[in-house]
Amino acid sequence: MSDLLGILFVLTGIAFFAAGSIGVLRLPDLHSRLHALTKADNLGLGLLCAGLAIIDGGALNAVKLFLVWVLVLAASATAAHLIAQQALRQADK
Amino acid sequence: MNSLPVWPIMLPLGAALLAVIWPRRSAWIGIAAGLATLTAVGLLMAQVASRGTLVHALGGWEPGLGIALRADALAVALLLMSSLVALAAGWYATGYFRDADRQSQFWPIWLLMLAALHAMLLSADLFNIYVTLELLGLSAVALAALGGGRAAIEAALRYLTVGLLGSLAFLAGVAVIYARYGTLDMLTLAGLIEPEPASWLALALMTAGLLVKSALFPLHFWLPPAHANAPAPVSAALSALVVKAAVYLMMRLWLDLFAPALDPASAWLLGLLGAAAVLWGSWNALRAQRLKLLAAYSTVAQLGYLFIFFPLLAALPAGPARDTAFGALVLMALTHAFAKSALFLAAGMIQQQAGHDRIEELGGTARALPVTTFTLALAGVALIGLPPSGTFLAKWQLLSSAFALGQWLWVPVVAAGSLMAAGYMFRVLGFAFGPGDGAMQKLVDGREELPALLLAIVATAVLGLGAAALWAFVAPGALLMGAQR
Amino acid sequence: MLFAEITYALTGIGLFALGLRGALLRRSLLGRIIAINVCGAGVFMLFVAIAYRGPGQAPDALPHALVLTGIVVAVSATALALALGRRLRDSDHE
Amino acid sequence: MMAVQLWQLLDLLLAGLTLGLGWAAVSGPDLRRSVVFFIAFGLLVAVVWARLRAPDLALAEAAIGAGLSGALLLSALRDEPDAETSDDVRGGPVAALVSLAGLALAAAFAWVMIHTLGAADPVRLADQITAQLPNSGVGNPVTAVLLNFRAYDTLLELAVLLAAVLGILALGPARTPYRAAGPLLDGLIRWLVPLLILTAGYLLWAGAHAPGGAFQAGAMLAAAAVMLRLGGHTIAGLPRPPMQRILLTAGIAAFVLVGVITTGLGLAFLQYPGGWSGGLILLIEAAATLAIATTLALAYIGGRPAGWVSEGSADTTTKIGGRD
Repeated sequence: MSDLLGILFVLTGIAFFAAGSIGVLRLPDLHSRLHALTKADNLGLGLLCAGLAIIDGGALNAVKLFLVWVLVLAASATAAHLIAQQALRQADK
Repeated sequence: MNSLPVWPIMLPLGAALLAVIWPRRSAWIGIAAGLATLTAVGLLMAQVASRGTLVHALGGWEPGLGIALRADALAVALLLMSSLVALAAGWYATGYFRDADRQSQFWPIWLLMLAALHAMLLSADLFNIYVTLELLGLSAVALAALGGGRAAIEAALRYLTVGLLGSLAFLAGVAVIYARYGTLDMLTLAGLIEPEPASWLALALMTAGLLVKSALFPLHFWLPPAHANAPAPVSAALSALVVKAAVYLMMRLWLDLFAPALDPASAWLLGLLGAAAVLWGSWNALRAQRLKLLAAYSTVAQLGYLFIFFPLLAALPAGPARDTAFGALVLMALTHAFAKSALFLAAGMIQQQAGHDRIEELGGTARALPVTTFTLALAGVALIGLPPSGTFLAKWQLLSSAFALGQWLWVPVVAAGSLMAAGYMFRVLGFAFGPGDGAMQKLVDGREELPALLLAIVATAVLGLGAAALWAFVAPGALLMGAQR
Repeated sequence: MLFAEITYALTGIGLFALGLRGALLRRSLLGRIIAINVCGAGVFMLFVAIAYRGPGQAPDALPHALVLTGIVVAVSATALALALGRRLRDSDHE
Repeated sequence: MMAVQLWQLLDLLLAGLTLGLGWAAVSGPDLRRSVVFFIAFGLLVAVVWARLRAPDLALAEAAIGAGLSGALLLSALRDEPDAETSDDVRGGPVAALVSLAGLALAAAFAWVMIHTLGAADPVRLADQITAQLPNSGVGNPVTAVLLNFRAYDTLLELAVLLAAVLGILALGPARTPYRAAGPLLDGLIRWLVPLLILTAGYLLWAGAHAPGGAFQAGAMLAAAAVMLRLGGHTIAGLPRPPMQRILLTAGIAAFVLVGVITTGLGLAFLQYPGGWSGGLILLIEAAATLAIATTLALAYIGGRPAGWVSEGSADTTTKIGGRD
């Protein structure tokens, strides 16, 4: 039962990743691409980690997976911010 | 367990660390390490002469699981060559680099290069040889770049990228060997290798890598700029030692490890490329405008002779004739190492005193730098192959083997190469003895000319007159690992 | 013969040839360095594929150790090459 | 049966993606694209290592192959004014010839490997390693090979790192530092650096029995240095130059000292005396971690940091010797 739930989470996560990737390819400008990328990927990764934690069942690994998600969240938020800032700077020139 | 084979590697390696930590003492550390390494090599040589090949299983593990060092007569002869040349070139470097910073940058990398050379000569493990190839390659590139000028950096960069591709080809060959035979230990492999596609592919890949590293025509294109633009002591080591290390590995692979799996005729390919190298290198040396470029092209040519030995040795059956030819190959390699390092050091001396090394403006050199000019002449004797140099004996042996086997093709090549060598050396000497002031400064310290002179004397006289002893030492190892089957 | 072993061995060979071709055909230093790294990754993949012994078996650790060594050598060479390239560029601007 | 076929499908997908990204990274001519594709390629290769049950390599590849190489390439890209050079890739008959030769090589290579892997005994040295693992002092077979069975390879590998960084330091002073980070990046760095150091310590310790070890740990520390450098810290958190010199040599020094002592005891070079293996390996790994981290950090800085040359002589890059 919990396996099934986990797989469901993972599949939903993958769907978010796919949506994000399509967004990066199809959206017209940098800011909306960033938006698609960070939103979809963060949510997708969160679901993926949650799903894996459910399948694994162990508490320690769940903590590790949570940590992975938090770190990626922090890094991608900062990266998106830096890219957007740089783009604005270049637009000003 | 006899730990002697470890020291020729660990002494320069340990000294490199000290030279990093104490940059202001690096020259002293380097010279002391050179002397200590030479002593260790001498002791090792005595042991090998009296007790035969020494094997040291590192970590105490059985070779295969672990790595073995193996010191046989051939390896030890080349160790002696490299520690002597490195000591002389290092001694010369103490006067050559006037700037204390350059001095402290030079020594640690120089010592790492020496450790890499010795590790390669002693290694009996194919993957370990790959690591030593990379260590040798990166340290040689770092040294070649010390010249600092645009030409030197550009040449070093090409040297690096080409060398990396060569190492990767070698490594791919190692992967094939491991996939097929399940071991990397060369002594074990010597009993396993069969004539089959996997062996040929592995040999082809490793050969391709090593031909790049040993600059055999037409893969020599990176050598002349790299060797001609490096600082003189570095050029000496690159031309005398580093390319020779790759030739040494070719000998190990073609004449030893893979010999049972090969048709002797396949070595003709190497011989033909060698012959082309002799002609092409000599021709370009004749046309060179700069002394160091001449020396570099002469290296391309002289390496060619070594490869002409391959089809001869592959065709000769085991026995005294093959042993003699093998001894001649070693003698040729050793003589070239001493002669070419002497030539580069002398060229560096001229370049420092005159501010240039353009051959046509060398007039007056003989008056201002008589010892250096004499060194040039002695090195010339060895490079042309006049008696009593070792090259004379080696070429004599090469020709007589070619006659005996009916491989006539090599005879005109050797003759043409020797004539052209005479041409380019006499051209240099002609200008050096000619009139002109050459804008020479008076030499402050005459001792700076000594290292080059000593190297040239070894090339011309010592190796020629002592050839019999060398032959007796090396010949029993002519079959190398194969003999132990 | 395992499916995964042969699949990744062939992939490694493909990467080796791709990298070699790129290193010979690209003119820019950066492009050549990337190609050499891809070429190296191909050789490494050949080693790791050879080491694989199927889902139930522990893989052969020896090639893994060799590849770890190779990865470190590759990054050292990359760093040196890039530093040389930068020095070359600086000397052009001098 | 279904499951096996699914795995095979995934293998084909992964292999195809790797080849595709490799192609994208080498084909050019846009250098920026090449670098980005190369980093993605490195991460995918790490996935392949994980798939082939080589977690040690997956860690090392992600940290070094993709991470640090990527950081080096990206900072080299900063110096390229014209990253989109259209004549970067040679064309014409030469290109066709090279491509053809590459194809022929790959085909011959593939043919031989298919036959070899079909016929060869797949055991090779694996069983010997398993048999001797209890005597190696560690439980992770990769660490046993790297630090015990073939420790000499690792010693020379550290020498390769040292040679490369000495070559870089001889080329000139350090690259110009980055400007100080804004509040957001600075905040991230403040969080990440301690975490990276902690992870490095864990990987070093865990390497004895689980995936990890000196190289992965050293790469983590170097990653912390790269973060600091990106945040505007000029010398990337390194100590003063005399200490840098000692740290650079620490790994090799530990190896050589242990080796010299074991030969002094009448054992082979680097033959750890019984019972001491585990401790000596940890000692050597700790020294190697610091050395690797310092080396990679200095390589990233790209030249001599301020004060590298001792007082009394100006740090110049005069061309001595190469007067030509």
